[in-house]
Amino acid sequence: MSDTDTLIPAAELQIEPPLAIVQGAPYTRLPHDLYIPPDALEVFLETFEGPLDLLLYLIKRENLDILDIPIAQVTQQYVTYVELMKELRLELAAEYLVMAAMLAEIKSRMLLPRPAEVAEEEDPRAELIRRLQEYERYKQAAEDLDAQPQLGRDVFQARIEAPFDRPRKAPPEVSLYDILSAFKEVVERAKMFSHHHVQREPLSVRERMSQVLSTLSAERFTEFTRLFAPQEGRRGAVVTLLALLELIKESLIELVQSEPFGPIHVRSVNA
Amino acid sequence: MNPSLKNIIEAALLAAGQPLNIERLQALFETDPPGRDEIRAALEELRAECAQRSMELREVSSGFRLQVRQEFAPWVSRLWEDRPTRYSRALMETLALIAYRQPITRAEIEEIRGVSVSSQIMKTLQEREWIRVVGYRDLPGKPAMYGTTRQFTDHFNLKSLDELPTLAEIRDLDAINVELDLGGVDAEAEPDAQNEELYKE
Amino acid sequence: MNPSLKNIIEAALLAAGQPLNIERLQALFETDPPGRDEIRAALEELRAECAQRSMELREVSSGFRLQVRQEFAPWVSRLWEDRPTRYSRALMETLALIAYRQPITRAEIEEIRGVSVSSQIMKTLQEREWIRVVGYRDLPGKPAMYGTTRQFTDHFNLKSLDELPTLAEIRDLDAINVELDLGGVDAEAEPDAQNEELYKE
Repeated sequence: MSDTDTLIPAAELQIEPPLAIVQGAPYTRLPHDLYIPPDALEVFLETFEGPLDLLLYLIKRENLDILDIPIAQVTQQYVTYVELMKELRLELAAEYLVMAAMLAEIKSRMLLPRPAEVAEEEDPRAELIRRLQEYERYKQAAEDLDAQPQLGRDVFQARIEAPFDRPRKAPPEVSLYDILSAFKEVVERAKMFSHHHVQREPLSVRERMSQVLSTLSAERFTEFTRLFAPQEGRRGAVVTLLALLELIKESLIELVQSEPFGPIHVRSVNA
Repeated sequence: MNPSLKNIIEAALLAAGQPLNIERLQALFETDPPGRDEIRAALEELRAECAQRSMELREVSSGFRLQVRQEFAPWVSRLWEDRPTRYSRALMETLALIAYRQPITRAEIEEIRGVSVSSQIMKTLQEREWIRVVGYRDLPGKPAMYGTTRQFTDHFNLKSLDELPTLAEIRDLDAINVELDLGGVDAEAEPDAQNEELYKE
Repeated sequence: MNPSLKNIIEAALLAAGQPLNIERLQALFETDPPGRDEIRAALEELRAECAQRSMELREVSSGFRLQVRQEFAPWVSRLWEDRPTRYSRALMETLALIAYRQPITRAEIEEIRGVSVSSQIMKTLQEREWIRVVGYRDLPGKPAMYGTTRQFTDHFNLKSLDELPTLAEIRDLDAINVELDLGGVDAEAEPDAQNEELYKE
């Protein structure tokens, strides 16, 4: 699923408020359905994850198809619940009120007579249906995920003692040269800072980004250091580094380091 | 007893207490490490042998793991006083969205869920190391995009995200439209092309 | 599979990661816990079954545990063998500044490096006994000044700090493109003859 899919709804919302379909079932049965023992009310309302969840509940309870919902009745039911919530949990109200407004708007739009050709183009409920369906599938996905065997809840890591000596971890080896080059690096960097001297890179970072991407695979990780060609010298390394940073920023690659100071691995990200 | 390759692997997996991948299994041998195929064959042998036992061999993201089978959870979970954490629906829904829609920003999660996502949830998921920031969306404020980690797939007993349960299908608007015909006011409403796009996955 | 008492016990021992005594094994059963004799019999069964496997059942002071057989030590102990590690760039730069600019305070190091120096780095260097506090700067807060130790000069086979190469000498090395060490050992960087010498101790 691409990023743009996610962004479309927001854009749509701005252009056109959604339309709903809420076939609130039998309006006449409403008062009866709404009766909840007072002491259970708060718990009951807390079980909703938000306005979409509440709407789904109302639709499901009436055994209605999401696609076939009379807006007016469901709006009425919805508002009744929101009123209850407002009394009990004020902080929840805002998101619910937004939805109530949306329902009211859909209702009013559906009551307006529309020219035939306009009606062909849009159904004011479509956006709400889309959102409800979208939410419902992830609500289901969350339940499915929760039902997966989980480590420590359903399955357990087997672990037994290995009663023999473990070698002690030796400290890293350091050569004098390592210290010298570290010193040189830091001194040079300090100089660069003090002169505010930034050199333009002769090599193109963009070009390098493409090169790097073409060598990376999404399936396998590539060792970070392999991306650097020693014969290009420091300049080349800087360009590669900038290219990598840019690629990370654009989420085209990911870096993984499995332990502190361990080797860094890179791979391209599947869009 | 004779340390067969299968038994060496079993010993290592039991002692490690965490999944080991083939490279790490090969690294158990100082000289002449067995080839990947040999290791795989021995793992298969081990898997078959476990059929009659209380543990099973499972391949998850970070490697192979010996784990106590789910059937034993009723007894094994009594070992610990604390019940395993039950995660809230809000957290699971957020996690599901990140798993299925990654990379995804917090605002995008909120858009789909219709409610704000608490910082506490994001923090909990990050502390569990189930999610991490994988990049930044090129939008004002550069919002972070989240993705799942190897620890996530390991925890949920998955080898990769491909093994996640499939998402429910969304009926497309054509189908919707047919049913809409039942419903009064908008009987004649027809989806335009743009709407149809929206429903494609 | 049918969870036999033997298998339930095996499952618990594998998951517990610590020895379990008979009472704790009985406590796995909510109702009708098996008697001590039954548990003992099942443990015997488990012990016998393990004969062909990489683990064995042992009774230790706090109860029963499954453990890896001694024969597997040569392979299993390699799990914990240190993989070659390397100090971070931040640590190396800190060490270099202390070596070349001693006595120096942490704030001064931070000023030159342009980033803060973690306490962990200072601790690691002190634990390795390469640096020590050599005095306190006459400034508010009396910050500690660090210098290198005798162990440091010994380790690098120097008679005194005068023998540290000069910056000019280092510049000569610049021709040698080895400072590509942006991360990890430059296994791939092809060292020329001169470099190879530098990396040898």
